[in-house]
Amino acid sequence: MEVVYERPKSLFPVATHYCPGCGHGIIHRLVAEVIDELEIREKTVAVAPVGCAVLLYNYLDVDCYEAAHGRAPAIATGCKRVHPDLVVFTYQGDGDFAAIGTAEAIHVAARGEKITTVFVNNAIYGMTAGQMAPTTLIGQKSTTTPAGRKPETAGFPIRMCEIVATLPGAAYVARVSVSSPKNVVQAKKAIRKAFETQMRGLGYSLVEVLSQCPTNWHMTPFESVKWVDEKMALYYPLGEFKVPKEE
Amino acid sequence: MEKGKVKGIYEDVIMAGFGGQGLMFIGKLLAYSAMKEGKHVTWIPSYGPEMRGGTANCTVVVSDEEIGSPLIPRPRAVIVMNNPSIEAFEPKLQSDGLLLANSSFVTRSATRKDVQATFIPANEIASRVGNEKAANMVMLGAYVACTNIVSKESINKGLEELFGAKREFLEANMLAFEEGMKFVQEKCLKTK
Amino acid sequence: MTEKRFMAGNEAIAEAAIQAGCRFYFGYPITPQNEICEYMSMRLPEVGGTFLQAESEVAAIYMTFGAAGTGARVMTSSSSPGISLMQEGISYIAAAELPCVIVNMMRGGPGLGGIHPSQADYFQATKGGGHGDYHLLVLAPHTAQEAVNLTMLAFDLADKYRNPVMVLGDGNMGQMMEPVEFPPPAKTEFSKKEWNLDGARNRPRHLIKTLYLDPPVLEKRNLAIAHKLGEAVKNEVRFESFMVDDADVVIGAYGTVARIAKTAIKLLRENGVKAGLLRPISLYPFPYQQFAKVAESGKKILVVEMSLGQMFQDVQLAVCGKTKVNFYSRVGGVVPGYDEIVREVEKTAKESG
Amino acid sequence: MTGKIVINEDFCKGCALCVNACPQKLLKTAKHVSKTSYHPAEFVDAEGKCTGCGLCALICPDVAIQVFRDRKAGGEKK
Repeated sequence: MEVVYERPKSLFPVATHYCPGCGHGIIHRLVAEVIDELEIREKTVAVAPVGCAVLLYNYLDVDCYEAAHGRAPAIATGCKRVHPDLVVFTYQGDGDFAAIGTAEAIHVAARGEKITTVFVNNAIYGMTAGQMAPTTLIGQKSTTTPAGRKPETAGFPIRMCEIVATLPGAAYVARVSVSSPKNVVQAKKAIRKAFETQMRGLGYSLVEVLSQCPTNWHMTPFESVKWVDEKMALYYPLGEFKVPKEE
Repeated sequence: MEKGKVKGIYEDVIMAGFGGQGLMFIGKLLAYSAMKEGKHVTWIPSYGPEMRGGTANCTVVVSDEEIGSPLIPRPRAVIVMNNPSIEAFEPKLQSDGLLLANSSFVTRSATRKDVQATFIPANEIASRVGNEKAANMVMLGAYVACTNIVSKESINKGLEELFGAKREFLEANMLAFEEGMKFVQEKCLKTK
Repeated sequence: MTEKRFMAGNEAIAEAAIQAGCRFYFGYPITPQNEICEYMSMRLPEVGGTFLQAESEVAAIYMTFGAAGTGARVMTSSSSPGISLMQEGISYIAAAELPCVIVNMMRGGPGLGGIHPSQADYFQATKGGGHGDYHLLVLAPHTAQEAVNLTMLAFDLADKYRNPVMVLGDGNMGQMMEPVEFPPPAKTEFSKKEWNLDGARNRPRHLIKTLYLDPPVLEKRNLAIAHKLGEAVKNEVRFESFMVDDADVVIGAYGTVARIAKTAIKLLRENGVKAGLLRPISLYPFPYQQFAKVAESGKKILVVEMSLGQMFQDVQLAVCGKTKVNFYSRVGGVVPGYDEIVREVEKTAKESG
Repeated sequence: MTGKIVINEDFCKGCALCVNACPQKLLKTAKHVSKTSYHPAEFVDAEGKCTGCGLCALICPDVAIQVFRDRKAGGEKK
C-alpha cells in the first residue's frame, strides 16, 4: 500500500500546543499543504499574530515574523513592499483582525496590498481564556458576557468578509469552515485560491475560517464542530464573496 | 544680535505682513542670495508665539560666521507690510534699528524715536513698474540698499534660480527691487 | 563636498536618509514634520524606493518593522503625539533587534499640545519610551547640516547595533532653512544581513520574534540587549565642547536651544562673562563623564531646555552634587531667546559658590 | 483490505473528531493513555473495511494520521 496522506513538508514534525479539537491545527496544516503544493516554501514569509496562534512559527517551516496584536498586516506590508516577489501572508485571530487591528485589516485591503490573510474566527478570545471577541454571537456566553452577549451593551458581531469585500483593493474574499472533512476540503481550496490571487498580483486576498474552540466554548470537540455548523455559519454564511474578475 | 557686539558681517531681519504678500519669498530670496555669496544664512518662518492673527512672518540671519540663534528676540531690522505687523514688531526693534514699513498698508507712523524709520509706498511703486504683486520686492530692495548685505547681482541671480520657469515675472520683480533700492537711496541723499 | 543647497531641516533629513541608502519610508502626516513625508513621496520613487502613507502612526511603525526585518534601510518620522502612538512598535523593534531610523520633530505636549517646538520628549526618547528594558540610540542635531550628518550616521549605527536609532529634533529645526551639503555617498551596497527574512532559500528559515515565555530565557535576551547597548555607551558618546575650557559658567543644552545658547555665549563674552556650552549630540548614550568633568573643575552649570527639567536630571546624575546645577526652561512651544539665556547665565555667574 | 491508517500517538490529543468522521466506524477512543497523557484515537479494522478515504486525516487537528491505500484496488490519489 502506498501513503496517500502524510504530514506536509512545510510543517515541522512536532506536536502543537493547541487544545484537543482546536481548529488551528487543521488550518495550519492546510496552509502548509498549500505552500507545499504551490512549491513556494522558499519564497513564503508568514506573519504570526498575537493570541493562540502566536506560536505558528513553531509549526510552520518558513521565514516568519511574530507581530504585535493587530499589526500583522502592517508588518506584512513592510515586508512585501521590500520584496514584491515573496509570498507574504498573515495568520490572524478574531481579536487581532476584527478588534485591535481593524484599522490595519481594512487598510491593507483598501490598498490592495498583495498579501493574503488567513483569518481564524472562533468567536472567542482563546489565549486570554474565553472573553468576548468582536465576532462573539448574540447570546453567546463568554467570561466578559457571562449572561450572553447583549447588543444593547456589547454591540453586534462583525462580519469582516462582507466589509472587506466592498473594498476595490480586495481581490479574493471567502469564508470557509473546518467543521467537517467536506468543509476542510473547501477551506483548502479557498486558501489555495487566496495564495494564487496574491501570486498573480491581483490584490489583497482574505480567507475567513470559522473554527471551533471547544475549551472556551465549554463543549466537546464534536459538540463544537456542530455548533460551528448550526450557529456560527448562520450568522457568518460560508462562500466566496469576491473572486478575481477574469474567473 | 545687538549692534556693536558682533564683529564682521552680521545682519538679522524680521519680515512681517499678511499671508500672500510674499514675505516668506523675499526672506528666502535674501537668504539664498547671501548663501550664494558664501555667507552663513538661516531662514525661519513664523513659528513661535510671535505668530498672531493677521501676520505671517519670517526671520533671516546673514553672517560670515556660523549662526547661533536663528530666532531674534530683538531684531536689527524689521520689514512690516501691514498694521498688525508694525504693532507686533516695532517695539522689538533694537535701538537705532531699521524699520521699513510699506505705507500702502501701514497707516500709522513710527512711535519710537530711537529707530530709523522709512515708509515706502511699495504697492504704488510696484504698480508703476508693472506688477503690484512685486511690492515685496520693493521692500527687499529698500532693505538691501540700507544694509548692503548682498549685492543686487546676487538677488538678480537668486530670483532667476528660485523663479525658474516663471520668467515673465522676473523682469517686473527685478525692476521693483531696483525701485525699492532707489527710493531709499534718494531719500538718504535728501536727508544728507 | 558637493554644492550647497538651501533646505529646510525636514527636507534635509529626508534627503540625507536617501543618500544614506534608505529606500523605504512609512509615515503618517503630523505637523511639524510633514515636509519629511512630502519630500519622501516625491524623492523615493525617483530612486526606485517606496513611500507609503500609512493609516496611522501605529501602522507606520509596524510597516517599518516589516521592512526592517528584511534587512532594508528604512525610516519613519513623526512628531510627539505620533511618536507616542509608535511606542509599542518601537519596543517591538528594539526587542527584535531590527535596525531602523525614527525621526521625532518634537512639538509641545502633553496631549495634543501645540505645533510649536519643544524638547519635552527627552524622557520618552532616551529612557526607552515603550515598555520593557531597552534604549534607543538618540542623536540630537542643532543645525540643518548636522541633521544631515547625524541622519546618515543614524543608519550606520542602526545597522551596527541592530537597534532603532532616533534623530531627535524639534519643529524649529524642521522648518528652518539653512545651507546644507551632502557628502558624496560612500557606499550603496550594504553588507548582507545574517538574520533577515527574504524567503528560506537554501538556508534554514529565519524567525523574528519577541515572545519568550520562559523567564530565564527572556532574562538572557534582556541581558544580551543590555550588553549590546553597553557597547554603544562605550563607543558612541558624542558631544560638542564650545568655549568650555576657560568658562566659569557652562550651559548644558542640546538641539535648537544649544545653538541659541551659542549666540548668548558670544554676547556674554562681550560683556566679560566667561560662558561656554557642553552640548550633548548623542542623548543616549549621554555624555555623563563630560558633565562630571565640568563639575569637578569647579565650573557652574546652567541647563537650558524646552522641557520642565528632563535632560536636567541626567546632568544632575552626572554631576552627582559636585557643583550646583541651575535650570532654565521655556515650554509649551515657547523658544527661549538668547537674551533670556544671557540673563540666566549672568544670574548663575553672580551666585556664590 | 484497500486502506489503512497509522496514528501517531505522540501527536494525537484524543479529540475524537476522527472517530466521528470515519464512515466505516473504524476509530474509537483508546482505553490506554498515551505518553502525552491523552486517550488517543485507536484504529481497529479486523474486517479490513478501511478504504483509505482519508476523512479522518482531513479533520485531524494534530496531523497525527498517516493514510495508506492499495492503488490496485482502485484507490485514487487525491
